[in-house]
Amino acid sequence: MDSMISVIRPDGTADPEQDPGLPEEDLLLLYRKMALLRAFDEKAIALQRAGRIGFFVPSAGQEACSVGAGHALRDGDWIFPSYRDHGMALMRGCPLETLLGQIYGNAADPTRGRQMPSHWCDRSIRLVSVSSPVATQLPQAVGAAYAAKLRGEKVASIASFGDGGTSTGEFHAAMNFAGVFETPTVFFCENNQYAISVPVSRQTAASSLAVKAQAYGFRGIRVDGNDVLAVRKVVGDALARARDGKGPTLIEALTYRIGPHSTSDDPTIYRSAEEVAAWREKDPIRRFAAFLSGRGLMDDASIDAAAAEAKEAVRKAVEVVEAAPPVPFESLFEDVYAELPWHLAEARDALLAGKE
Amino acid sequence: MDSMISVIRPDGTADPEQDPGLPEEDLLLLYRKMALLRAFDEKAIALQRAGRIGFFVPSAGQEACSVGAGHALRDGDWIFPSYRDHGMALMRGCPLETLLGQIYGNAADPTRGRQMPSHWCDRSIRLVSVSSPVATQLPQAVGAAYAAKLRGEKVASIASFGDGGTSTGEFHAAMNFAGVFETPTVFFCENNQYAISVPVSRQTAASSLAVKAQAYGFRGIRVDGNDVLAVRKVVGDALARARDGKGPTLIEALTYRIGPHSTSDDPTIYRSAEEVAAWREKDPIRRFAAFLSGRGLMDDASIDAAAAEAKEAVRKAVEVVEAAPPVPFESLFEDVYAELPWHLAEARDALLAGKE
Amino acid sequence: MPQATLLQAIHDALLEGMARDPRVILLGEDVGREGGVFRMTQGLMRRFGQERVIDTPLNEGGIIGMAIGMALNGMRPVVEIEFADFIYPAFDQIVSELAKMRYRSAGQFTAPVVVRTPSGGGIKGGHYHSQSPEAYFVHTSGLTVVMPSTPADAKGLLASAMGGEDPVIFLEPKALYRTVRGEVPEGEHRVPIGEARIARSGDDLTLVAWGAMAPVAEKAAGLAAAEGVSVEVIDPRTLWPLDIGTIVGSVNRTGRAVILHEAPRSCGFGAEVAALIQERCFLHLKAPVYRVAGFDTPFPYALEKSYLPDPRRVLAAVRAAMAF
Amino acid sequence: MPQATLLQAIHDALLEGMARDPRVILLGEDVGREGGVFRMTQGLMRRFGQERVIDTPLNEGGIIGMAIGMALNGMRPVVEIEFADFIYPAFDQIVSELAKMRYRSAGQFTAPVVVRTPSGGGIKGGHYHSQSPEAYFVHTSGLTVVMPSTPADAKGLLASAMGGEDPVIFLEPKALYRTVRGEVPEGEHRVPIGEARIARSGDDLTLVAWGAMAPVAEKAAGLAAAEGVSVEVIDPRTLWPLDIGTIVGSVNRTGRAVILHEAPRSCGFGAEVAALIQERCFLHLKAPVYRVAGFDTPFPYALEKSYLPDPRRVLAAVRAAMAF
Ligand SMILES: Cc1ncc(C[n+]2csc(CCOP(=O)(O)OP(=O)(O)O)c2C)c(N)n1
Ligand SMILES: Cc1ncc(C[n+]2csc(CCOP(=O)(O)OP(=O)(O)O)c2C)c(N)n1
Ligand SMILES: [Mg+2]
Ligand SMILES: [Mg+2]
Repeated sequence: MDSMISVIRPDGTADPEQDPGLPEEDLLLLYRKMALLRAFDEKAIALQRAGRIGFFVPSAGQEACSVGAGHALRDGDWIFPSYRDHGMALMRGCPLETLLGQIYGNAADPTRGRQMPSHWCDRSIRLVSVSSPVATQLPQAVGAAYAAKLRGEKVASIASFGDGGTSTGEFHAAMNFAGVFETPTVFFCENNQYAISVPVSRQTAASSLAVKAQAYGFRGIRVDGNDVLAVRKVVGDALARARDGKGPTLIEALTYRIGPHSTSDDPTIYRSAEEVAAWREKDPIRRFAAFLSGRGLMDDASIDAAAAEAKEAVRKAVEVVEAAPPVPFESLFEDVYAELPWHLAEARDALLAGKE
Repeated sequence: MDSMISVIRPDGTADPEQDPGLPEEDLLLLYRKMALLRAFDEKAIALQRAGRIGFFVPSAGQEACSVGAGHALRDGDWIFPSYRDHGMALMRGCPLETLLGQIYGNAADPTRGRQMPSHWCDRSIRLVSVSSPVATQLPQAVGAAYAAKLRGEKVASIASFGDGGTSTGEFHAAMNFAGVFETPTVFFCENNQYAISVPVSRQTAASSLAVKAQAYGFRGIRVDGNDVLAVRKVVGDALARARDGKGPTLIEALTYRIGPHSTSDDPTIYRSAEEVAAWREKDPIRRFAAFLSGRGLMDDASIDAAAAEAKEAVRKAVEVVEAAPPVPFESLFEDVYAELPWHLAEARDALLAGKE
Repeated sequence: MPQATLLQAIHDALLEGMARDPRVILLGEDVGREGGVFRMTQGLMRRFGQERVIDTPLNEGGIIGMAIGMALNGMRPVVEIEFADFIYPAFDQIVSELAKMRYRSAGQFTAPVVVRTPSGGGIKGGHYHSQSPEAYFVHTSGLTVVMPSTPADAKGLLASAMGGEDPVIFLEPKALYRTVRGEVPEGEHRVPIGEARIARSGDDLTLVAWGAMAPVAEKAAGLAAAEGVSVEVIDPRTLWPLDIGTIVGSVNRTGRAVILHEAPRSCGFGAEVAALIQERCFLHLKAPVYRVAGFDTPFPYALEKSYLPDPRRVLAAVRAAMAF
Repeated sequence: MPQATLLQAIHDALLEGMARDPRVILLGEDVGREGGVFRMTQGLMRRFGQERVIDTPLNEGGIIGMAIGMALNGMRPVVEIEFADFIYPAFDQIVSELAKMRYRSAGQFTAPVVVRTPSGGGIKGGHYHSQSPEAYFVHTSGLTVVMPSTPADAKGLLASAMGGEDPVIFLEPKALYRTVRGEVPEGEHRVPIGEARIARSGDDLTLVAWGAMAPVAEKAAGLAAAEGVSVEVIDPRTLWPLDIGTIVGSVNRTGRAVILHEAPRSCGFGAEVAALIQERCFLHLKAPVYRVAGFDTPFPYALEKSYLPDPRRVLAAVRAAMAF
């Protein structure tokens, strides 16, 4: 259980035993989405540095995880993401404007500026609202899966979270409930080696995170989280098993966050430059590019073109979103309840009166 | 890890491989304390049925667990018990009057009638105040052990809890912290097959409770919880390892609660008579009596004498405790803070004034 | 109309709700095979199956988290927390998730979960089987907090909660489970959320009390009547959002108010009611708004009777207000 | 006396406390290697070692539970909860264990744990990096709740908390961490728990505010002064047990009171303060006790500025009280 599944071998070819055998267009789609995600993150960080947005949680280095997992999802599946999984949203077709609107928190944000940047949601793809408290979404993913199972629907739920998330009470509750109720749930742990500054070696004394599944009576698998094909394969299999009534799976994807925890973080305090450099070598996008080149599906020119295209798409979306007005003031009081209760109506009216 | 350690074999002799090799006086002490515990429980239930106390949590059937574990403890060790571990208190020398005073909640109760029956404590033996919320004592046991380790003391802490307790967030937190900080903590899980009405098969899908230790990177052991020598051996070894700096252990003791969950419970709703009868056959006291008889240490007469002696000790203690007056009314407001704050002084004075 | 205890009324609301709406699911510790430690859900698992009446592992955060996920996916979960005292392990799921789901997603996701739990003292349960946590939930924006005190209200309010779109913390006064009886409409019966009940009319003083304190208030009103003081007793039934109109209307007429609750006094819900009354009825008040409440101590075992407000303590406050 | 920010003052109290008393241990997420997400504990791990400055796994219940166990066994743990918003997973340990340990054991076991946590808004942190949970803890019998607003008080109150025998919830107004500076006594400095600070003297109205709202109150008092209204500003510093004497003394003199806090208004600590004032100052009050507070919504991101009370909103309440 402490061994790790990979597809793309050091020489850039695929291990035929594990290769998910995706059609070419899907391979290219995976690449384009990873490039888009990287471009999105770079832009968002630049926007934050420029003071145009307040905060951001980047996923650079972990693109293979969210994009690979996102590709394995089907219509009807439920997504309970963490703040670092916008790749899943992109993969499932969430428009760039929705994500960008959220980080601007203006009228372009379908969630009306209610939450900090990186806390998006999209009902149309069943991607549930991201929450800051770590791992609270896990038992919810079990509940959504239970409901689907009860109605006889062949869908699954995926909950994603970090290595730090495995220490929470919610992880324990969710894994245990999923085991007991055999819900179609995939627990997708992106082990990026750190919970802010705390290394995974101080997070748990277990030999791996995947081994924790034994405590709940179901399968745990470790996968190379910088190998998009391996992630696609392992998550795809787990989802298929779930939809087929074969119960939950815990997947530990080994990866690394290349950048800071968030735009508020300074990782140089707790990580060495050598460590970061070593992981940069394993960059999931470059690694996949090498594979695609080897297969004759891409070359330097098309790689550059993909990057440029991604950049341009993000630039355009930023333009649209920046043009949106601020959220209307009255929205402050809405959506607390289904209907506006008297005390919030009073508060709103008093504030409006005071404003004049 | 799913196999189970026993000492007393079906033929009543001890397995020499596992026998803790206790001196005769200790063997007899174990027996007397188990008999005392049984007598105590029977009396307490009778008192509750008679309306002389309000509530009680019996441990009948599980005597080998708390008495065996209690015997393995040494001066200086910390005890974080559940409500079903008065056997540990008896074993460590807590007077019967303290336990009985607590269940009467009168002036004979050193804790001044503050808690429901079966929620005792005794500072002099480092037996921490029992709490109803399941498993909250577990991370506390880790903290106490950490403090001891920091000061270089060769003592350990033991936390006991039930099968249901393994599902709580506190179990997960405590096990994980103990693993990371390598604290001298023994997690002693009395798996009595039920959490009130919920069978352990619906509590977790894991193959055993002991296997859960793998999720935290340390040892998990299963022991026959109706075999006092096996419990003594396994807990003794785990405590010795802990005191020697070799880290925590999870022990799952397989046992059965013969009676109701508490005096408020009707177990016939959720358990079959056959199941109970089968476990009655494995009664830990009778089993140990057979062993002692085989060793020539007891016979029918001394077994009867031990039971009579235990009964008499309990009867005497009841007499003493029943004679105590109610707790003084003002004590209601004390011990909330180290010093009585103005608002509680005011409340007390107002109530006293209103009473006149 | 047939007579029922509070316990039967709640049981009936659950049974009828499940029969009416296949989306309703019950979950909690011991709710299935055993039918709950108070036997509230007795027979429901046999009738509706173990998929819809679920015995869960021992983890309240897991229970409420799972219920939220079910609700997101179209079900109507009704959770039982075995005692209100054991709701705290689920506090994060309630405060961070249940209460905020609608707001943070701007209505894209909602979690209409009903959390039922036996609350309050009166059964000699000590610290951990007696607490009244309503103030924590009133202070948590996004929650509806309900606490009935009569069988008919219990049935009708639970039906409304189960049929509503918002998460509801439904606190059940366990002391009244089997000690009050009353007429309960058969079949579908709803009491609207957010409307108080005038338990007794009066002219001299307004006494606001909920849960197991409502009958205590009525007894105190009886004692006061014997002294010539006419007390109006208001049971808010829905603690939040509060029916402030009914309370203000009453106090503006009587000029005096006493609030009564079991929970510790300081920062209890009584503080909010008192603050609202003095804000809105200032010129009508002939005396301060008094509070009679549990003491600011953990709930004691032996001295439970001294801890819990009784009619005589309430009467003392009524007298003080009248004499002010 | 040297000048320091609130952050430096708290850092100094921790450093000096650790140097003075080997029983003091710090624990929390990221407090060690990183020195905390706000850099509050920077350098302490290097100085005192990783046994006494402990980076914990991500589990707040575990952190506080472990701290309780340390305290039972003679240590003086000071916990950092990374943001007050993440204290809820530890709510059970706080409410069921920390607050009740002394009472339930009749003093045999005590848990003098200090729980420090950055609280309140002002950093554009949205729902989960902005909450002000003080009311939950004031309502929990057995806890002491402290919230300083000046560097000197922060240092002195934290020293008192660390040296005391009771568990303390120590809420730090993160908005003020680096934005207020003030003189802070060097070396051992204690401010007694339970004594309010009169931040500004005045005769016409008493304004009670704590944490990051204390400076807002002072600004509002300045605006009011320009209109000829003399406002006394009281910062309780210790929220519970409250220094009611100072507040009542002031209100009996001014006849008017406004309470100001960030937390949602309903069932907030302001309700308790208002209820106490009207109980004790009834005949002196010339106007209702008004409250200016956060709205009863989850804490918003984009509209944070509209959510948080500002001097103009406070001034409107002051005017209303004066005009009543
Ligand atoms: C319950 C809770 N405690 C603390 C935090 C503060 N915090 C935010 S992210 C984080 C680390 C999470 O690490 P991990 O789960 O590994 O996810 P990653 O950020 O590495 O993707 C912490 C401690 C939080 N958000 N929620
Ligand atoms: C947090 C919490 N939830 C629910 C309860 C109610 N309750 C009391 S005992 C119990 C079952 C405990 O089972 P187990 O841990 O197996 O211990 P046992 O009673 O069998 O010794 C439950 C659910 C509780 N005390 N605490
Ligand atoms: Mg991580
Ligand atoms: Mg059990």
